[in-house]
Amino acid sequence: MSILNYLWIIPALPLLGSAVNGLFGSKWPNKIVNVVAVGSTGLSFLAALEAVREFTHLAPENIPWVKQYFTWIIAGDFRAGFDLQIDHLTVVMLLVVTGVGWLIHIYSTGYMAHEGGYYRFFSYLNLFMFFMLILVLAANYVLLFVGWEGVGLSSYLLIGFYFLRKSASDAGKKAFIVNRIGDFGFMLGMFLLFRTFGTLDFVPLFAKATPMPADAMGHLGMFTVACLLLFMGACGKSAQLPLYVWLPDAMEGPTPVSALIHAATMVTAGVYVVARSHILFTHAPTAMFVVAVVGCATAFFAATIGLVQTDIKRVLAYSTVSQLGYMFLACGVGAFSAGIFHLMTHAFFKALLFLAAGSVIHAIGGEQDMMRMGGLSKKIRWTYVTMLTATLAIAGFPPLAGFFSKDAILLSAYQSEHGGRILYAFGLLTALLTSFYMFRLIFLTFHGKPRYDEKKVHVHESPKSMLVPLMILAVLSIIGGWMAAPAFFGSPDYFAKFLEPVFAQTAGGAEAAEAAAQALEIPLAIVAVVSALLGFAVAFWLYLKQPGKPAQLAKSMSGVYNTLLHKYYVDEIYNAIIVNPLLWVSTSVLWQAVDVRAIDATVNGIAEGATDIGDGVRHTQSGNTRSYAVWVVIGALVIIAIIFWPYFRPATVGMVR
Amino acid sequence: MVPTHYYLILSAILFGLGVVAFMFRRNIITIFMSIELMLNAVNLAFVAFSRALNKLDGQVFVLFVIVVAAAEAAVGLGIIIVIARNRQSLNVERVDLLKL
Amino acid sequence: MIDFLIQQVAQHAEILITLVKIAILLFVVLTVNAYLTWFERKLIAHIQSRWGPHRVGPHGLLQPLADGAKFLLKEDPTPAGVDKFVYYLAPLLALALALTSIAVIPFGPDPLHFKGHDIYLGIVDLNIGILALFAITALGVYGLALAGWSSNNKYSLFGGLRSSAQMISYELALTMSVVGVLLMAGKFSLRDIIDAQANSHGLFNWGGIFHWNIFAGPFPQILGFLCFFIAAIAETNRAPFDLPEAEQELVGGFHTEYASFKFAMFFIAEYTSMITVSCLCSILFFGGWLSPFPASWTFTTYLPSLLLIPFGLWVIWDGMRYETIFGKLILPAVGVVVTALGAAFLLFPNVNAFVQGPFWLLSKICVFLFVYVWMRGTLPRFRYDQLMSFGWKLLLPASLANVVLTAAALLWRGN
Amino acid sequence: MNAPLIIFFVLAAMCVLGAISLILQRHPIHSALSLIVVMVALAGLYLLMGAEFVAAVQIIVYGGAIMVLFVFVIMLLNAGVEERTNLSKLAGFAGIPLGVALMGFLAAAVARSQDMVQVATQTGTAAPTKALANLLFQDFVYPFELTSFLILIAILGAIVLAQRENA
Repeated sequence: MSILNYLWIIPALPLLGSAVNGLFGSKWPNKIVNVVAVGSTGLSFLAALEAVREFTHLAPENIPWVKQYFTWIIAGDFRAGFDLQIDHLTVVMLLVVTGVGWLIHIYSTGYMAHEGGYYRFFSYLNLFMFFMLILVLAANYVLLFVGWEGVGLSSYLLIGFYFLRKSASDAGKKAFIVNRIGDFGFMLGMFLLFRTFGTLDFVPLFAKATPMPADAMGHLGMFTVACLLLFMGACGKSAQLPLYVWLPDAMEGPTPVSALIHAATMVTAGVYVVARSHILFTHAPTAMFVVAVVGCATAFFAATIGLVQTDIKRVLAYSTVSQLGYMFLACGVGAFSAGIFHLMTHAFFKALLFLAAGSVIHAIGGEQDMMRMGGLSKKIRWTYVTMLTATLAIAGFPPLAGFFSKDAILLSAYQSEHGGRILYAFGLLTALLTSFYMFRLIFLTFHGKPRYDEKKVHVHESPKSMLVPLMILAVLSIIGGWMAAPAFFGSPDYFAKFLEPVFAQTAGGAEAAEAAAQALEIPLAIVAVVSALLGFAVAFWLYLKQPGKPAQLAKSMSGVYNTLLHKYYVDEIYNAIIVNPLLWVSTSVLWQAVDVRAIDATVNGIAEGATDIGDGVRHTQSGNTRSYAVWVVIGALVIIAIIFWPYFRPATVGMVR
Repeated sequence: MVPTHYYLILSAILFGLGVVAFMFRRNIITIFMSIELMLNAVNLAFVAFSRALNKLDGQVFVLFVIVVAAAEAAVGLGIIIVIARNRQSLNVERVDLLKL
Repeated sequence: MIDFLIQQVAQHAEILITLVKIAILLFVVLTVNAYLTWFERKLIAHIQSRWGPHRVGPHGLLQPLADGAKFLLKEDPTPAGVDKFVYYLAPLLALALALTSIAVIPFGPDPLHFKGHDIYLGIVDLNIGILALFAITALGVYGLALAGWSSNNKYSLFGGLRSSAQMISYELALTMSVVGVLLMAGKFSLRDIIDAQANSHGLFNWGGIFHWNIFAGPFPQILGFLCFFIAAIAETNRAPFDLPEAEQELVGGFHTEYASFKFAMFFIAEYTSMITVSCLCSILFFGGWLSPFPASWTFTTYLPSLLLIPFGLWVIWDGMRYETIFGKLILPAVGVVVTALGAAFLLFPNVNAFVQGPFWLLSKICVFLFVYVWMRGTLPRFRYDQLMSFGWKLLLPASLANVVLTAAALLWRGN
Repeated sequence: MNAPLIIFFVLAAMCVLGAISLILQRHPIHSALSLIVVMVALAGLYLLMGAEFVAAVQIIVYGGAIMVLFVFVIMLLNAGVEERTNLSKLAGFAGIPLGVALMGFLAAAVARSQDMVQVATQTGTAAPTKALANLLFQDFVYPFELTSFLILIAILGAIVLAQRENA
């Protein structure tokens, strides 16, 4: 049996695990829950590997490989089936999701060991895996949307995992609502697509779309609108401006969740969708430009906020946002493969960062404020080493993963026609900032003298179950980028080559671009590295040489500092211009006026009317059989009169003889 | 040979009398009997038609009606016994718990 | 004038004949009833080692006449507060239905030829004979029930309740137990049922008795017969099922309040239905007028004479040495008549041939009547709950089983 | 005016009179008796129409079982003359006219639609019971079996209803 015919197994396994844990887990000891959760995800990882192995042996003509399992919705000429699709893009996502997901599951068994609702956590986590796999395997927008909403749901559940903490549940709600805004756009986009192409299955849709003429730049054609709408959804899911606000708060969830959902996989769904529908986007240069700008802006914006945050996880959150911005930048400038590449590498090192941060928090007993850490490098060496690796990777030091991916993005940004230089400049600046705040994090956390109460807090290295994933991820974030390494030595970028079947149409003569790139590759790389080093240097100077300096700086330019510290007051602004008016409208207008005065009044009115009518009519209900009989007879008379009407007309002859 | 519609008219009359009895009588048993009367009227119509159309189905239906009537009598009389036992009266006008 | 009458008669001969037949049958049945009471009393007396009636006439033979006179002449009080209409209706109903049921019974195979008319023994021969019979017996309940209810007496009421419940319960078993026979005959008409037995092939074709339904293949109706007979006894409210009129408990039950001739009506009705049941038993299960011997045994045709002549001679001899003068006169006379009858059969072969059927039928009927009385003489009465549980839990299932088995056997034999 | 017609009118008269007396009799027993008369007369009509089996069943089941049950219950409950309450004005006033109206409607409908039935009116051939049986046990066998279930259920229901709680 070829597993390609049974693709549904891959998502089904986590679903099964989720169901089993969710239903029976409460009675079971953690061990069994572990076995179920980790086992199911592990199995699905193996299944994914096998699927990929068989996929590589497929003949090019049956790629993308689509299996139709059953028709889910059918209405008129609209058909949404439970169809799973696997192509090169899917393969990458599949491996990232299952692999990283599995590692994080293992990590969680250690991290969550002492938490309540253990089974609940893993049930949710498996559920997330299921929906994420549906999302990446879906062969049409509808099923993809199912996964899309599903991951949203599980993310909501997991953010609010400590639902006793108000902040947590609020964060959950915030995430959910903000995502809804995006989903609104996404659905509109789907509708528009269906209206235009009459189908939502990827293969036929793109086949129809390819020959159509692209919209002109700056002109709102169908493609542009559809893409912008889809991108709106992507913004919601992938926390881009202006919908990024939920992601930092999402850090209320347990750290593995932040790692898996809010760094590695779910938040990249937006990127995935954009890449998946790249054909539409290439038909809409305007949309592409918007994507690029938004991505770039987000990257820079989030990075600046990340500079001053003191909560270790928030720093990582903002860095996630900015990295996602990078990916969108890549997609926006048409380098989808680069974007996906960065997605993958980012999945590795950002997951690693979060997990390591989790390990740190775990080590010093739940403290998240970097200002109360420091000098931990001796005590928790392995965590330190792995986290340092990840930092180097994200800061873009060669030859780690981040370097290659980020470099690819910057290169394509530089090459892109519309305002490429500016995008490049901001990207570079962001890279600098990135390396700065990452090293700031490292220094504040691991170096300098301890700023926590050493008598109270007893620092201890995390258990194996947490460290092993860290190491694996560390290795991955080192070697993860080497697939693209050959680009420097003139030979083609394997990753791009691998994804070429998908992005072939869009790569617009990738070879030519490659050739043009050869010249720029090296210098740009050097520039990037320099900027990274610069960031490192600044951080080193500020946080190791003169630890007092940052405070003075903060005082000296308190305006900027506070603005950054309060994240540009975005939440406040949103509250002021959206949330509060909305609340006011809903309470005083919708509730007081519409609901109470109009709707309730109508409903009650109807009810009272019914009562009054009943009062009138009930007198027929004398409870006396004989009167009932009379009513029956009257009815019978009427019916007979109607049926036999023709025979009662005097016209008809023939009397009783 | 008796024309079919004689039988039909007779059955109509019997049915009507049954209805009258149903509305006119107060004794619950008598009312029940009037129901039986109506059933019989219908049976007559059935047989008449079965003869008119030279099909036996009508008679089969009569048999079914009789069976149903028997079952109905069993249950109905059981109910009547219970009513009589609980309310010490067979007058339907005294059994009007359903009134407003 | 005379010829006009003759012409009228000639025109409506059929009706006339029927009327005459009815008259004769009525007379016969009533007489048989009367002497059945005498027979019963005598027999029970002897069972209980008493003499029984022997004052009125020789061997009390005139007792029935005396009783009849008594019934007619006694005062007939109507109790206070009875529902007059129903009170009078009930005995009429009982008697009428009982007598009607006899009308369906055929008493002989071949018709009497009289002035070009074929006169069959038996009043009507319905093609749904048995069904009609059941219909009539079904209505028979009302006589008792209404009598019990109308006579405004709690014992009578109990009697009525009991009889209606009992009759409904046993009617099922009665009807069911006959189905076997009907399946084998494939007809409702009693005549046809007897004919079917005449040429049915029995378990082994020796002839005669083995062709009767009770022994005939494919499935001998022994079970059916037992069910039928027991149910029939219950239907006729005879001992041991005579609860409606249980003297010891209900002082006569439904007819407590009835005196003189109305009481006599119930009485006659009861005995008439006994006769009917005996007829049915012998017709349905014992081959009606068929001889128990194979047709080859021609000498059996002389059996009637061989029975009658010695009996007549014995009566004469017995009369000779009877105490009273009256007896000395009347008994030999009767004996002579009987002997003469037997002799006549010997002398006129065609008469003999004609008599065979009725003879066998009557003799079978007599046997069953004897069994009736015998049971009454020997068996104690059921208790009411025993009656019900017996009827519902034993008799009905048994008769149903009989139906199923018979049907299966017929299917197996394949017709 | 041939014989069947005479018989018909006699029996019809019995039916109607019986039904009327069912209405007019004030004692349930008398009503029951009237109803029995109606049923017997109907059986006669069935015979007239050549449906002997139905006639027999009509008497055996209706006359011999159902009505006996009624009489039995009347005797059991010792139901007296019905009391003259008139709590339902509606029925009191509207009852008779409505019933008559219904009767008239039906009769008129049948009478005027006689052409509908008369076309089919042939000499009613006597219904051979065998044919009836074939019909009942072949074409209508499932309904037939269902009725047996119905009966069973009815028996259970009757028992449950009639037995006293403490018993």
